[in-house]
Amino acid sequence: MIGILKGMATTFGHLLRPNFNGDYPATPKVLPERARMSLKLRLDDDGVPLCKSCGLCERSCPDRAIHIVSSKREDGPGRVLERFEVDMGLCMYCGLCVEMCPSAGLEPSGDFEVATARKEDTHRVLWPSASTPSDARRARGDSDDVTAEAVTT
Amino acid sequence: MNGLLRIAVGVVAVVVVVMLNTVFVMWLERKFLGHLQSRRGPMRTGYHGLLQPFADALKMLGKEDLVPAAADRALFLVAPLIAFSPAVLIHVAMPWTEWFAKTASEIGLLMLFAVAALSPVGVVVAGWASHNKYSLIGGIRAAAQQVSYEVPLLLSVVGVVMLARSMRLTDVVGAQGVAWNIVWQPLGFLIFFIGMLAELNRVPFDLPEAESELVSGFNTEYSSMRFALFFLAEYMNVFTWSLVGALVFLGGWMGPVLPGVVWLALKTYALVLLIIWVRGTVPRVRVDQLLAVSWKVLLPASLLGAMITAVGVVFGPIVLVPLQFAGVLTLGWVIARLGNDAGEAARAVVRL
Amino acid sequence: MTVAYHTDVSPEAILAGMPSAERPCKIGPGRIPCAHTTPGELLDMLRQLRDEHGFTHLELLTAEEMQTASDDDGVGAEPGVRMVYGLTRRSDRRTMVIYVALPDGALEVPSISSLWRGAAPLEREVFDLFGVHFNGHPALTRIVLRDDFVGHPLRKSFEMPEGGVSAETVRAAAASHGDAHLRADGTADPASIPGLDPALLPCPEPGFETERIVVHMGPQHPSTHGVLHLWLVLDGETVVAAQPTQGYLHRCIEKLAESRDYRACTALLDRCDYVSGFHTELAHVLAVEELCGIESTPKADFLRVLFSELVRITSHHTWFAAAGLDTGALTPFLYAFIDRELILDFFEEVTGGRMMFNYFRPGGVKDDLPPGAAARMVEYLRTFDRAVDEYEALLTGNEIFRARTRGVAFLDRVTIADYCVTGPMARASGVDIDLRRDQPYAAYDRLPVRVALGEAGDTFERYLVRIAEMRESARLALAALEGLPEGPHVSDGVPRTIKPPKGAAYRAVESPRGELGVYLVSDGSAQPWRLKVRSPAMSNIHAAGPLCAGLRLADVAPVVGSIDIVMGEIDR
Amino acid sequence: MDEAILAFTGFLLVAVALGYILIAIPRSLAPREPSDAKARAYECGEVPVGEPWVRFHVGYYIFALAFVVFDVEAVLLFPWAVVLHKLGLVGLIQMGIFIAVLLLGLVYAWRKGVLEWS
Repeated sequence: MIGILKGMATTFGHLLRPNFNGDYPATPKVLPERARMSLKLRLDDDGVPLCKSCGLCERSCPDRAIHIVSSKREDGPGRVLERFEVDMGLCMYCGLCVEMCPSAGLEPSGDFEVATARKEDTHRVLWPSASTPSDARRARGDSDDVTAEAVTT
Repeated sequence: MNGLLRIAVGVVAVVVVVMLNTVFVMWLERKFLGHLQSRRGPMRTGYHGLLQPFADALKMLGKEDLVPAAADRALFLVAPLIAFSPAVLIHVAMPWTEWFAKTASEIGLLMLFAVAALSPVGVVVAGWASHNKYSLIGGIRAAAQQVSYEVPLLLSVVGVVMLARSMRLTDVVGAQGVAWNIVWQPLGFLIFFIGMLAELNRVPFDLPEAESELVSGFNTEYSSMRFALFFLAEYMNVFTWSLVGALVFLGGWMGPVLPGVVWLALKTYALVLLIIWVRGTVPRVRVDQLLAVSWKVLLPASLLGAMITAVGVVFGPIVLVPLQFAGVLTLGWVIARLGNDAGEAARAVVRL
Repeated sequence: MTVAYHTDVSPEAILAGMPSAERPCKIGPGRIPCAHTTPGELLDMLRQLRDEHGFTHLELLTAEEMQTASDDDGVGAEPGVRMVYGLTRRSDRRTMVIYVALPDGALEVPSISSLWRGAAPLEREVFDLFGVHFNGHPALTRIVLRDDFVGHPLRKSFEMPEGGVSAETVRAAAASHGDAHLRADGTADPASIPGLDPALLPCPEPGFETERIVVHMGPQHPSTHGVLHLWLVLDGETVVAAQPTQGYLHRCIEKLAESRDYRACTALLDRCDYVSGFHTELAHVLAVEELCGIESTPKADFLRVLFSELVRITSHHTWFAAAGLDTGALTPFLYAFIDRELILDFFEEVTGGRMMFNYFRPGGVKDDLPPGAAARMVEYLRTFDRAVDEYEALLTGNEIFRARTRGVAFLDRVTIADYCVTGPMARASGVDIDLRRDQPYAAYDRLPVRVALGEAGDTFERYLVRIAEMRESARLALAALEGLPEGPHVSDGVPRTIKPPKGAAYRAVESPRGELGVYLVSDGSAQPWRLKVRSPAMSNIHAAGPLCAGLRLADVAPVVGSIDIVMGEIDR
Repeated sequence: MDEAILAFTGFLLVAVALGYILIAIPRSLAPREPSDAKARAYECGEVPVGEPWVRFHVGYYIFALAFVVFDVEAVLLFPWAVVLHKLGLVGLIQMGIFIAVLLLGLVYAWRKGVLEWS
């Protein structure tokens, strides 16, 4: 009986303490700097991606989620990035692509609310366009709607 | 004809009040349990989730009503009604029936137990009819639970009847003018509370639906409103039995300053919260332990408690209180010993 | 274990003195002695090693594809599979490996389940994935793949059907597969349970005897910790027999690893034991470092200990939460998860992931601690004991919890050796093994490791040992933080593409569930030739059969909970 | 008619009607898409093996017998309790003997090992 009473005193103690769980969708969650989330291409001041199309991220990705199309630069050595696609439905957020990139061309986008209602929405084209479903949501102003549609690019 | 109308209106009014209280108990359970666990509980539907039970009911209404192909169809369909109806019917024994029907509750207390004993039958029938092994075991456990707790629960209020010299709940409350029965009958109250938890299938005695063992026990196969009826019956019983506890042991509507109905509500919900609080704290007992505790500890203790009260009634209350309290302490000690002596006596200390 | 063994004889000398041991060699750059033998002599040799030389612990049982191209170590001229048996001597923690080469066309080897009952599921796994046949095995059926699966996927010659297996194919196969078991009334035939003694099944002849029923517990059950499946034979509420089956969470991690580079393997292995990812990562990284001859930095060593211990705490939080739920208490779950969340916040801040860390790297760790993190961790860990006190207030002294767990499901030392049980489960029965102390890795040799040791071996003792481990882990993590040396967090010169030289390595770490090892074979390319995870929980869970027999149905959940399993690690 | 019986009947009617109405509403609201999988008994997502309706071992058969004895006795105590103040010491002794006999029976059953779940 003593043990049960002791337990009841403990639960009563929690009753008096503030609640632990946050009010997530209403109060936005702030993630730490290193938190892994959906990807974004880093651009230089002219709006050109830092990506050199070397393909290291493509090869290091354990899930083969990244797909790069590039062409040979006509005015010199190197390649031009034509298309950078990532299938967030395959991505397992290991962060290896960001880590492996020799030119620091990838970074987390700050967007972790990637839930969509349709599977094809998980496929993102980071280049030539850079909009994500939550960008579109924010543009429309319906921030609470987690199942909002994605923007087709 | 006038009487008939009066009774009809009265019955409907009582059922409406009881249903509203049931819904409130459902919300309270989630909210209070949440806060005991440092959670918020329901927050989205209505103010602090007050409308959550209604939202759940609406959801249940839109669910497909499934019957397993191999089930005993007739019994399967009727079992929720067998469990639900007594939960409503039990209020015929409550004092408020006297407002609209004279001579209604002369054997109130006994009537109460008689009707309450019907509810588990629904659970047993549901368990058997489902043609599901988990349900079957759950149903069999429900029967085991009933045969173990019915007797101590009945005996725990015999003392109250002696003191009130009546089985009518109005008289029982009226007899608590000097001090509440919990003072005269602490042992009785303890046994009543434990027995009530078992009667209600509440933690730590939620064996028939023990989800960590039996998935969902007797109601595994139930869906839609049939499931909801079991659910409703459970919470309605929580409210009803807390009310009974408040009437029988906590002085009912007696109390200074505030109106009687407020006192009754306060006492009833104090017991409801206590039940939820216990649920938020303790694990579940095993079925053989349940039977052992009830037959080896609670039954002798409740018989003894009744005899102590009888002695008190015959020789005056001076002997009653100390003996009863001694009984409570002994019972607590025995329960504590049961936990610590289970298994082997050899106990190794964890060495580092 | 009262027999005293001669520990002065080294494994090398033992193997040299055994006529059946051919071509003694070393694996793991000179660390683990090994030898080859033939299928005919295997059983006698292992028995001799176990009974005469004290190699009582079957640490590893797996197979690898023969590297036909290799000729430098004289291995495998002809294509086939070779069996790998790793045995450990408890007294001095020395391990040896016995190889049995099986050429294609003769993939047969005697089953050693007569020596270790725990070998039976491991052999089923090898049969499933490599197609090796084990003579004398009690029930040689597939263990992770479906019974109607064609082929053995870990063979290099295995090819997936064009376009993989479509969902329709799977559904059709499952339907026809299910129908084979179905009787006229729509229920399945009890006799179709693989590996269950038919004598335990319901008695068919009429009489006054009560009948037994066969119940599935899991995979979709509120308390089987993921997707564990137990066959239960019940007589009333009494469990006559229990047999775990697995495979519902098989994600081909070992197969995938063979086509991913070594860094990506770390990310994959996070998903293996997803409750304590750092340990699988660490075992893999240690094995890679051993193969490549890379040293990690002192700072990385301390950070590895720090995170191994913190993740042990969170893993035990999960166990504690389940321990409450299994006995029917709701609140321990939520209290444990409060503290678990706080620690996961630290993980997220440092590694970027809450559960899938991908943090350890060959040569060190991915990132240094961010500024201020160490101070906040110290602050948290200093008050950690108070949180554990609260857990204990809920369960340790609770009369109902004690009645439910004390004296329930004793695990004796014979069963522990028989099923190769390790970790807290073994320690609760007084088997004093802990790799952190016995075979220190990372910085454990520089930190005061205290091993929580029980004696009684019942469910309650397993509970006490894990509670004590939580406190100890917090202490150890604090010590690692306070002793954190200055310097780089990763050593220089680790190539971007890791290509270890040809060879094999086996490294084990003490995970919250026991000895978690990674056996890594390199063929010199950028992808592992074979990556095998020695799963402690897989060995432990198969001891559930003897543990649960004779108990009540209600005991099964707490007892299985006290084994503390993670299905991701069992099925991989 | 006795008002007690009227009230009882009223409650019974309302109780059954309420339950029936609650069950009947989903018939018009809820979808109906029966399938074999839905109609199969739930056993953790696996095909059930064997029949649940067997000669099931019930571990508390003797308890149930003892229950009948003690339940009747408990009901007998109630009228006695109501009039105890009138019966006085004699009533106390009489009931004391009765309960002592019952307790003796309980002790006997206990010693015989009946009060163990088997």
